[in-house]
Amino acid sequence: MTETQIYGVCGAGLIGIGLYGAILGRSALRRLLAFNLIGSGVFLVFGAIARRGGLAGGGASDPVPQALVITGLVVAFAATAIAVALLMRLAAVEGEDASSRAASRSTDALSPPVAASASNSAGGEEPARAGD
Amino acid sequence: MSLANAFTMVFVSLGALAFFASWVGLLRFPDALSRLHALSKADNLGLGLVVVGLLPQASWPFGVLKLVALWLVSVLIGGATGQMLAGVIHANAGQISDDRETRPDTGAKSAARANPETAS
Amino acid sequence: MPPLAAIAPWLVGPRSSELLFPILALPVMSLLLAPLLGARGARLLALSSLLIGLALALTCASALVSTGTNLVYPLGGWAAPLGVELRLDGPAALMLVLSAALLLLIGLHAAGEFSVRAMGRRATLAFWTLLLGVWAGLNGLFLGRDLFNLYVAIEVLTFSAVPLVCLKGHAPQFRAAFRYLMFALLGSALYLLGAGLMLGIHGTLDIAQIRAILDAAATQPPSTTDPRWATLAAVALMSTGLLAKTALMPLHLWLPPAHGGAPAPASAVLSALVVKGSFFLLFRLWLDLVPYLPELNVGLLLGGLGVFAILLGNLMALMQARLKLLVAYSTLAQLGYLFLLFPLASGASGGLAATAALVQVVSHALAKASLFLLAGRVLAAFGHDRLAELGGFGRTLPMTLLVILLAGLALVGLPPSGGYLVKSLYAAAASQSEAWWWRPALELGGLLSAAYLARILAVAVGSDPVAATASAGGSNPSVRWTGLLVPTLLALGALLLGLLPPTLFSVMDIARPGMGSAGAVAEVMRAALTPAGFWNSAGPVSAMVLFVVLFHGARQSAWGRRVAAAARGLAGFEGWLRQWRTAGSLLLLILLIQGWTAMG
Amino acid sequence: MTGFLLTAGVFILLTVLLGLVSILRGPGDAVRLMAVQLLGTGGVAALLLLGSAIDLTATTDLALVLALLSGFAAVAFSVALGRAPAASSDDRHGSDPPDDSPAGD
Amino acid sequence: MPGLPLPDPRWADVPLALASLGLALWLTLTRRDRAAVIGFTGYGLLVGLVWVRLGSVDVALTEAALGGGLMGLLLLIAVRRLGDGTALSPPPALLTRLLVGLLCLAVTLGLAAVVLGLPSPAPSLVEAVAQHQALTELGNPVAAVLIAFRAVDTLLESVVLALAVIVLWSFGADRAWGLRPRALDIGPPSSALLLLGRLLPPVGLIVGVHLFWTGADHPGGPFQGGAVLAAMAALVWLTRLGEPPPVDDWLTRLGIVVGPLLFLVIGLSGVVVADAFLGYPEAFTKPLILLIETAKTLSIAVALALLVAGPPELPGSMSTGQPATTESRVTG
Repeated sequence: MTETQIYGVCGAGLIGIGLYGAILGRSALRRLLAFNLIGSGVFLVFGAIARRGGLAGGGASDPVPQALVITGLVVAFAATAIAVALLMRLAAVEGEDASSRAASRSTDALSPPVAASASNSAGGEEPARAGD
Repeated sequence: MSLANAFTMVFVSLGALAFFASWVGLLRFPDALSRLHALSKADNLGLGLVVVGLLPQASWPFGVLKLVALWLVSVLIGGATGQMLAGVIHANAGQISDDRETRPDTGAKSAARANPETAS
Repeated sequence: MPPLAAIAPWLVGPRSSELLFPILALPVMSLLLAPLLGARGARLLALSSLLIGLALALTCASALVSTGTNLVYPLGGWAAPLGVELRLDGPAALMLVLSAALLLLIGLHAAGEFSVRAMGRRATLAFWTLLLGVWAGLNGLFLGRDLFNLYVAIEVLTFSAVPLVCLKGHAPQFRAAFRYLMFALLGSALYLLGAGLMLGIHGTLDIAQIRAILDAAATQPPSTTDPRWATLAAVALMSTGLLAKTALMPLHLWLPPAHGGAPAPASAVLSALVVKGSFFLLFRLWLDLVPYLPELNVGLLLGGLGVFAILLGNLMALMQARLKLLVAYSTLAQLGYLFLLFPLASGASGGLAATAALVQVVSHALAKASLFLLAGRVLAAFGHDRLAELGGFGRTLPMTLLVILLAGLALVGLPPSGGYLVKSLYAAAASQSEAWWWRPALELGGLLSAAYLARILAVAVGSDPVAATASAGGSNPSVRWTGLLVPTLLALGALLLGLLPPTLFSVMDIARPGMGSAGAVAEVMRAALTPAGFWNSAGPVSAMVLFVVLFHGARQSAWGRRVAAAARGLAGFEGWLRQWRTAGSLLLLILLIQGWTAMG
Repeated sequence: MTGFLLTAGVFILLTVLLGLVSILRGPGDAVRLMAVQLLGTGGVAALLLLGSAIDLTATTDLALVLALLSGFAAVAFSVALGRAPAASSDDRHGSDPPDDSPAGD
Repeated sequence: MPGLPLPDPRWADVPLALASLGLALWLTLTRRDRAAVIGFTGYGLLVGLVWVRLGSVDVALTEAALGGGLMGLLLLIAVRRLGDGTALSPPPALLTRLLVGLLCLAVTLGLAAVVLGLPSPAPSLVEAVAQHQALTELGNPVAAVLIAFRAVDTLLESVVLALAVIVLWSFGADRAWGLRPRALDIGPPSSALLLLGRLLPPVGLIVGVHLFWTGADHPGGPFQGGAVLAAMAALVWLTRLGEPPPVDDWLTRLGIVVGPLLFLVIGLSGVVVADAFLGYPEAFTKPLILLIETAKTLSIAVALALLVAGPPELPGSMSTGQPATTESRVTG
């Protein structure tokens, strides 16, 4: 078994593990980790392909797949950063919403706009609720 | 030449030994603090020995400078992080935690906040 | 005259392919400039560059018509496989024009809502920047022929589409956006893996080159080095990833909360254009990249899922409690029509099916954008869009109701609407390839959409006391009559699509052998304009509308309760489908089935 | 000589890979983090040996980057946890102020 | 003295592959988030080594800088704010685990079959790159691919990075717009951290610039250099020796977009001077490429650092998990 086969199969295994974690991960953060596992598995497959091409072409590694991986790594990092920020904002907003809901409940009759905004904020809540 | 090689061999072997020792320490020592000390000593020592051993092989001047800079950086980071970890460990001394610990009471609440899929 | 002569080489001549790169460069440039101009400048920048972009797209289309073949532009002068090429054919030109026009119209409609005064600097800057991002991503998708370049384009699209969902910054939208992002990332990963394998198998990422290699291999006697199986595995990966991004049921868990919760203009963009981007890529994969589609059962799989989406999506739309969610579910159903293309795409019916799918893209984009904008109008007028509390809103907003009905009729498929063209073109394709079993789904889908349209009508003219804040409608800035212009335009466009001169439809045939859109459209329109033909499509629909309006009154009867119980059961099933774990497992299942059909 | 350097590199690599067992065993995250650090330093050493064995200057650069950034996790760890109480205190009154009615509606 | 024989490279490959798989499996199955994140940082280091074995130091550098450094920081900050292990959804039923596990296993086996069945001789673009590389006057083939042959991907990718920052900012509260990001602002630093914050950034600055500069002919380049610089900026912000700029600071925004913007402008000028969009004229290829890469390094550094720093926030408005439980779980 050559190193390309070893790491190619390793990449396939990582993708499988990552998929498992992405589907059954028990917290949002863990699913995020799992996505990064899938990503690195995919990139390892790229790496194996690059290595094969490199050896076939008399180099160490085919530069084109390498370039693609570098591009993909940066995109994946950006995606992770966005997801993390989304999670943290969600946690913060849910805290704030709870308090503001309490406030608006007390003064519901007096301030229709608040009530309206609250009911607006329910947008997309029903389907999410119906989900489980 | 062969003197330089002998020098390299000796020091690199010692470095490898130091890494082995640090692994044993990480595995064997009873509590976090002593492990920390074992580690922060041994791996810096190991890396240092390897670097010293490789100096005769390195190209003058940049290779050597890189090696030295690298060792300094790793010593700096190792020392500082070791100190910080020690601080953390001290701050939490007495509070034993292991992986089976959970907080069902707080669990429900923050599950609702940090876990969109299931909270919804 | 001299000016025309000066630009002639670009319009008709040898240089016309140089029109392609500005279409990519313009949105990217304005996307990068928007943050520098700040919230106030971004709006003007976006609208003006969209206007220029529309002109550019039209110029491209006309140049394409006059050249009559693919326009190809190797970027940086590097030809594939080393470099990346832009390529324009008929469908791509159609999509370019459609997306530029729609984004411009939606932008004009949203210009008042997304201003610093109304929304604050954060949401304003974000909205206009993201609008440009969506545009850049879409143009990249339509022009790209390099699998990895398409990946980057689709990531630009995703990164711009997800935050559009949570512009308002409420918890449910953040939750929907996170779910959307997660599932989209899953799809991207699968797609990227497929593209990488393709590079490892064929040493190129260019779709046309891969197709050439496969055609060459097909002529060879079957050998051990036959790339077919591995190629199909890679395509299965890419296709599955794109299905997740297109939200084809049952992979739709993210769409209803996202499209239902986003601000109305954002929902319009997401529903009309964004999901079409990944569908267009599926179109390229299965029709342009692999020559094997005829021999595979994958067409049956995709078509079956499409039928599933048509039926379940329409039924769920029928029982939604909120207007925007109703529209979102109807989007899921309409996406189903797109996938009837794949079982019919091979053989003699291929041209007809392709025409039908592309017409569906256009007609649904127009109608759905209009519907979402109108739903936003209702939301703005009453502060909520819960149908139960909107009884009689037709009396407060009669024009809005009228336009909703117009757009709805386009979806239902009354002649001469786009929906009618789609249904009858698919029907023709089905009868050509003796696959009659697709037709009931088409008819039933039309009737069900008529049913939820009728439900809206029944609510709107219902006698229930309208929501207390009805009079607030007049005062609210976003409910002024100007807010009706764009939706009306879009709705009429969708409703009268069939009346366009058939030659216009022939644009989408350019560089696509086997497509004869002009003739096909002319034929189905002839059929429609006979009294019998009109009655065939209008009769059942009107019957359905009548039935529902009457039934709406008898909700409380034992009958009604029985129906309601059945509805609850269905809703439970659909909710189970939308659980993360279910959807993820189904994604893997679909991937495996596609891979398996590839082997046999 | 090359053979010796490579062998030493592989030996160190194996050692630190065995150290990963501690990541799995724990107990406690401090120990896990030490194992990560050991992996970092060992990886650096292995890279140096590999680099000078097949005189490839690039691996030395890589070793430098690894050394520079492998300490980062430890920094983040100790920063993120060492001062949790202080942080938590201003968190509490931080999350209090109610949301002003959203500009979105 | 006679040296030892060359060791079989598989001595390194098989353990590396097994270790990555085992670590991945562990951090997927382990109970608590923070432990998993720590495992993930170790995983990042491992993958960096794997890339060296695959003969691609360019990727190894990127992986080490992004996966090893910035990603760990990002995720640990997230753990601290979201609370550790307290946000668990109920564990899936055994049957569910079994079914999903089988599906994943099937996918893995299929992939492995495809990977092992890849055609040989493998298709290779090495010659094609080497053949045209001279025109770009770059010694590093990867750099040539990134900046010349597939310039459009690189351009769009840096656009994605800039877009990501705007997206991140758009998550912030309306009240906080125009303020500074605060994700990295976590209390006064300890003396040791302060020492790091003072001594490390200068070194990192040199390393980052060196990586960018050497990238033309040797492994390295804007991404690698930019990532190292971003990590150093994050360290400075962590130690409160500096703070991230407010989001309506015009210079910051310029810094985010200047890379892709300059790239695009030069690409457009290529239409005139090189008769191709994203093409370079023979005379000025090297200087133009250098100009672009300098701007890109700057933009990548700024964007990555800001991505770690999070959306703008009101002072002291961090939301966090249960700090008490978080702290009590620190050590053993």
